Amino acid sequence: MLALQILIDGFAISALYGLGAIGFTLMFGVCGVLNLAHGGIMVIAGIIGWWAAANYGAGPYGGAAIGVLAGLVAAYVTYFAIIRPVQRSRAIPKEEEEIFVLTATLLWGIMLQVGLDYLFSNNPVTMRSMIPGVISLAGVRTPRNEILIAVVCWVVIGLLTLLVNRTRLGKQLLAASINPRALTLLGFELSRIYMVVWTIYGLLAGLAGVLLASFIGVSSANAGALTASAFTIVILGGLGSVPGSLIAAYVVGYAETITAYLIAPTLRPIPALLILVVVLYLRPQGLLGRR
Amino acid sequence: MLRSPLFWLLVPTLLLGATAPWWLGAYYLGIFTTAYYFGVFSMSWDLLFGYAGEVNFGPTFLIGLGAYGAGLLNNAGWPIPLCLAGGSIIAVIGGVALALPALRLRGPYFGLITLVAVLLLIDCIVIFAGVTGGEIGMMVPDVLSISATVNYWYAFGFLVVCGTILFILSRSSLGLILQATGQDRIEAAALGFNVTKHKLAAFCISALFSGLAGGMLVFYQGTASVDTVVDLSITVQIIIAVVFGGRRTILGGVLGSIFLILFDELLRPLGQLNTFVVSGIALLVVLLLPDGVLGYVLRPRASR
Amino acid sequence: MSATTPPLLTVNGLTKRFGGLVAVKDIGFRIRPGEILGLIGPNGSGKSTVMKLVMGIEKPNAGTIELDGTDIAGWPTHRIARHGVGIVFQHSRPLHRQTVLENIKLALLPDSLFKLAAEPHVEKRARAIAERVGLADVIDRRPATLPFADLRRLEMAKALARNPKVVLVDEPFAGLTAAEVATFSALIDGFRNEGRAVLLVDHNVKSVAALVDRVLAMYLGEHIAEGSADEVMSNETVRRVYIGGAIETHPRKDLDQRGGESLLDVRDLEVFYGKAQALQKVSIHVRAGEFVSVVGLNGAGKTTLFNAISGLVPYTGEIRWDGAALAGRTPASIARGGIVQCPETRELFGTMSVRENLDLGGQHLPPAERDRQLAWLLELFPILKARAGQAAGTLSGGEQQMLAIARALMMQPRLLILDEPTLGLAPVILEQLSKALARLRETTPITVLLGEQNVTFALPHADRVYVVEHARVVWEGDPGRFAAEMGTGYL
Amino acid sequence: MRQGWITRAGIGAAAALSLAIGASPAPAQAAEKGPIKIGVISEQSAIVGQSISHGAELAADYINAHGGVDGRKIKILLYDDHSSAADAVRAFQRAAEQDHVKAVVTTFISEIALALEPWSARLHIPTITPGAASNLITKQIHDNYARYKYMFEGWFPATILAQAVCDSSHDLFAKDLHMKTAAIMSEDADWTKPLDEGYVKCLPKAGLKVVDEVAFNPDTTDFTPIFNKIEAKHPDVIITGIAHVGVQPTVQWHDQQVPIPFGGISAQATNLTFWKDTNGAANGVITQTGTVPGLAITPLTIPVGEEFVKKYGHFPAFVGFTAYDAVQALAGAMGRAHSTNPDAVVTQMEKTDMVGTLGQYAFHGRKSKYTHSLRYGPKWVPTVFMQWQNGKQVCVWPASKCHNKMIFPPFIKTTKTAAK
Repeated sequence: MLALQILIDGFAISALYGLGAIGFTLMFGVCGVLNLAHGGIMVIAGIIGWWAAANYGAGPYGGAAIGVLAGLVAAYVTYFAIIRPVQRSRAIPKEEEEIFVLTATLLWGIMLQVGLDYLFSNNPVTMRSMIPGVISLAGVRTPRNEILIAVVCWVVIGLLTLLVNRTRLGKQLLAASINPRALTLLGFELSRIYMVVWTIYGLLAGLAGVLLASFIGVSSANAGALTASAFTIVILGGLGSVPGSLIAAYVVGYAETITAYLIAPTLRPIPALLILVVVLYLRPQGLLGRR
Repeated sequence: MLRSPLFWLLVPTLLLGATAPWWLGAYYLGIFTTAYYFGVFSMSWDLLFGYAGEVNFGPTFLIGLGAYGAGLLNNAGWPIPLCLAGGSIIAVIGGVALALPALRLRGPYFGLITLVAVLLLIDCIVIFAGVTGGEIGMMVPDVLSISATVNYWYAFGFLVVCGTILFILSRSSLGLILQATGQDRIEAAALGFNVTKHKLAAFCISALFSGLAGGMLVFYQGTASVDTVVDLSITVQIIIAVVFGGRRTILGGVLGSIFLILFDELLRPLGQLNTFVVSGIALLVVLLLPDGVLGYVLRPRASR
Repeated sequence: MSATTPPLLTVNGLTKRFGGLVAVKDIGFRIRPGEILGLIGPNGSGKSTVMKLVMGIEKPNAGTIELDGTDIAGWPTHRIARHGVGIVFQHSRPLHRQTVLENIKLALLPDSLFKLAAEPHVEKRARAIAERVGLADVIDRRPATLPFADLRRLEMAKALARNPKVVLVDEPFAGLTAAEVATFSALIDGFRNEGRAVLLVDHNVKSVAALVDRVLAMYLGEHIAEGSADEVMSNETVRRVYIGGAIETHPRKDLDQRGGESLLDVRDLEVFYGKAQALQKVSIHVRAGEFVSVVGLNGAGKTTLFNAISGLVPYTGEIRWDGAALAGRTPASIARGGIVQCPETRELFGTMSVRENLDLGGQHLPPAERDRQLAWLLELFPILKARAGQAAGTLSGGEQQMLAIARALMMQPRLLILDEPTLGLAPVILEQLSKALARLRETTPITVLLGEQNVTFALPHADRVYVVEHARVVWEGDPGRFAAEMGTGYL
Repeated sequence: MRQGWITRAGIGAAAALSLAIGASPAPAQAAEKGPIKIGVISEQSAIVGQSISHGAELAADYINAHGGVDGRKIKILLYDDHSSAADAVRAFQRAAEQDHVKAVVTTFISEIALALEPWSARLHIPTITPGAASNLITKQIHDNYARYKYMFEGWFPATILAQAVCDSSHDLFAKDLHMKTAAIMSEDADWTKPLDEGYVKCLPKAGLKVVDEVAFNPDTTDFTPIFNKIEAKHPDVIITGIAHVGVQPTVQWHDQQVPIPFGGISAQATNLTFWKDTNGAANGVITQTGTVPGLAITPLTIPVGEEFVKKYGHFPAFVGFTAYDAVQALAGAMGRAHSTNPDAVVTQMEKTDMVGTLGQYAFHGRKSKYTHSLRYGPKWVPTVFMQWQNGKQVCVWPASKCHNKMIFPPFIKTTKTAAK
């Protein structure tokens, strides 16, 4: 019974972790960008979604749609106002581009967080469940909304997998992550591919933010923690590896849930961090990372 | 030396700093006092980042060890100087612990390990709240002084001493070798330098000064808390200070720290938006002057 | 320097594997004090790996490296350096904020944490070294302001600082002008008199022939010849590796009538990599339907020429395609415009399947057209059909090369640029590749620009030939005249 | 080229100089003229923080409209601490040393109150927190009175809060609903340690056996395991001690339909926006608070609440009232002392005994373990327990003030219906 409870409870939260992280890992894999404003973009989506639903009667679905759109806009702004200027700057040496992207997105993340504080206060908010109520799964009472969220996460992850593996566009993305130069030689504009990736990224981060707001609530104060969580999962799984990130999301999600159930809720985050340290010592490239 | 632009910048700045208590109010002295300790944090970080080439997301791991080490020893009845020494030793041990993954991991992977070190330290502090005071922090029985002026002198003196030592180190043989290892460890090894040994040394030096400054900050503020010495926001501030002021300049970090803290205060009338504006300015500097303010002023001319 | 002097460096049975690939197989050689050994081989032959093994940058799987009687195999690099091995890297990465003098002083510093300031004699010694390598005039300047040759001198100075018994030099003359080559040769020759053992690593015998006492040639990780420069140059295996066998040509009589308008016209092309000039006033043209070969040794500038045409490197001069200037267009748009490059590095999507690689090449075509093209290519390269589901990275070198060419052809290029297709391939594979090219030339109206070091491979298909040497075009003509005019001087 | 760097260096030095001059202090003002400045340090982005500033401003307006203090007006200066102790310390320094405030009202966060406590001692600034609940604040005043006497806690230490929860639980759960068992659910924080100890001691006395005690990491976002653990022990009621979290456990309690009433201390639930923040999941949640709209604890409660609504558009969080009272108490002490001398103000503050908005307002003395904290009890400040009922905060305890019945959402099984 307890095992079943752990299994069910960990599933949805891990799926949500995974959804939050795959956009981040896709972004790194294809564009080589580690976006430390990631949590800020998720929070924007959640808060705008809540705001539209609560104050303008957009309803749970309308609010969610507006939230996702807000995430997409935030991603575009991040790309055009922060990332592109760094990448195109002649004064920044190529080998130091990474630290500049990190610093600039760090600053941008702070600006997003403080701006949200200013406009919406840092109160945690939650979006209304899309479908309220609970059902009993083999004796474990589970909110329907939680099931919906897990399903949405997996459908989106599945769609992304299909997109990457089955479509022409997906092949281009995959190819760009393996060898961008070759793709250029085959006549594909990388700038267009990067735009596609930022679009996918914005939609994924927006959706993850909205689902997060609907499942456990978001606050601008969470922005840093959400970035750190995505960063952790993505590195644990191996930078740029989408399946790795999903596995890592489940490792972290279940490590936390099991700790909360079997050891103590106060120690919740620690085992996942220890797993991370051990994995990186033994496998510096992460679970499924390429060296 | 007389031909160095740095010299002509430093002399008036030092003069201004040394005479500050005669023309600045206690409040501004307080701001500068904090900024000076942050300046030492930033310089220590720059030694690792700008010279040894290691992106360390965990400076507050070292600072926090030094701060809490010193605070705990003070609560055990030790006098302040011994506490500072003890705290720094603990920080250096932490530095060695951070250096070990640094020798194995690259780029973001190493960065994450340092980040995790900070998160684990925070969790430990909260879990062992009985000893550390947990999230609300730990009071220390002794403080350096309760006079703003005296505290300013301590901080200024500390900054000048640390700044001098770190600056000399950065320009010394060690600094040269560190830069070589940071730039290309294979080439450095081919020149006969034991890369491991020098990286380890860089981590120890960085940890020593970070821990010492962390301890000083505790005895200035009278408390050690996660929020004031370990939190990731402090890491963010340190990184931004260094990139803003100019990486690989050591002294740029001090400039950046003073800018961040002073402007955050000067813009206090903007209320909540002060951090927004300061971050925005820093972002512009990062995008437009990638070498940082001091790096821009001191940049080598293409021809002479 | 009699032959009885005991060798300084003795290497025996050196072997290095990377995963399944044997990069160096049972290599052995000796260098006596005052002796200069040339280690040559085309790209991918394992010569650089040998150098790295000696320096300790890579650890050997087997074999011994004895320096003055001590086996240093597997030691950490800094210990090997302290023990008396110095290396001159091909690419210089000096400390940019320090002056030349400080860069040299760096190399003179003891490996100690506690010596904060250099001892006084260090300064004097650094100046002496600077004088010796010819940097005395620029001693207070920063590396960013130095010309390319001086940066190489600085690398030389750093290697000399520890007074090494053995000096390893990687591609000593790459990127240098003829005058600079002479001074560098004199410098390296000076090592001989100082009793140092020198290992020169280079692509070809010619560039080091004047300097070396002996040459060891490698190919695909194995020792293929050893002896004096002349002996190695005339060695049949070596000639086959570099030139191929006997030169054949197949002139196409009908081509001249079709000639006239240039499809591609390159005028006065100049390219710089930082300070190094990679192309100097290069002009070539290709007419529609022509097969043009650009031959030259590794490092001569062929790849740079192709990358400039493909828009991958900035250049001065003019490149016109079909009458319009290419400047300002993105590499992708140039590729879509019909100039498709199949680069020497092949640039496959290693973890994707053969079929996926081909499909990516054909994405710009309408589906029916794509299927037809694919069918034709699978017929041209039957092996790809058998390997369709396999990951590209797991193919053999020859198969990879065929896939790279096929992928480029999937784009239905008007001009196909083939850069070093023979790189690292066994002779049997070369024959298959050669046949495929012949069929391509005979059955399609395609225009081809081929860059090759292997003349025997390049000439049979060619309608016209350019020879590139040291960043310049030194010869132009039809292949029939090549053997007579360039044949002997080429290697 | 030499001129180049000299110019740049000159500009740099000039910039540094002008900065320094710009930063030079205003000439020290004549000490005892002009308005009396009181600093308010709180987080302006948080609703609770805003309530503190607004409550203080409201009190100052009232005092100024009624003649001020000894004829001098009160001026409130606001400082944002971004809920960070480091920021708060700098704001405190600015308030004391630059703006020369005579007293400070600050924060509901214990960590910040504790970080400011040594500074109030060092700079001799009477400082009062309208909401921080750590026992440590008063313990330090008690243990080292001479040094820390400038600090006041205008609210209750955690142990006293626990007592208030037990008092109400006895009436609400044990007596009215015949409940027998309770589970304690608290965030793992300094202020909850004495709270939990208090709960464990006093809940059995109130008739509720403690069957489980769950502490959780304050960064927790997923509460499913915690609720499931608690549910497995079958308690009749969950007694909470949460402030850092609030919205999230409430929403998850609702979404997962945890069939157990949820009450105790839930600081975020006292916010009026809580209903909207939780999309109504708050329905049925019970928490200790200062007052609720429409409840008259003293004759001041309703007028101040209404004035607040008129001026700021919404009803204040409880710290709005305690901040109002804190400024009133400070002004009263300054008036009685006829001075802003810190020691005199502290002496007079200790003698405060006034009708506040939430009850009779007075502090514990030096002898008490809870030196300088607010006196609790029916005679003093009683505290109120409220329940969210269909979007409204409804007072359910004490019976002497209100008579509303508790209403729970349908998924809750109170003992009567769930009796096996």
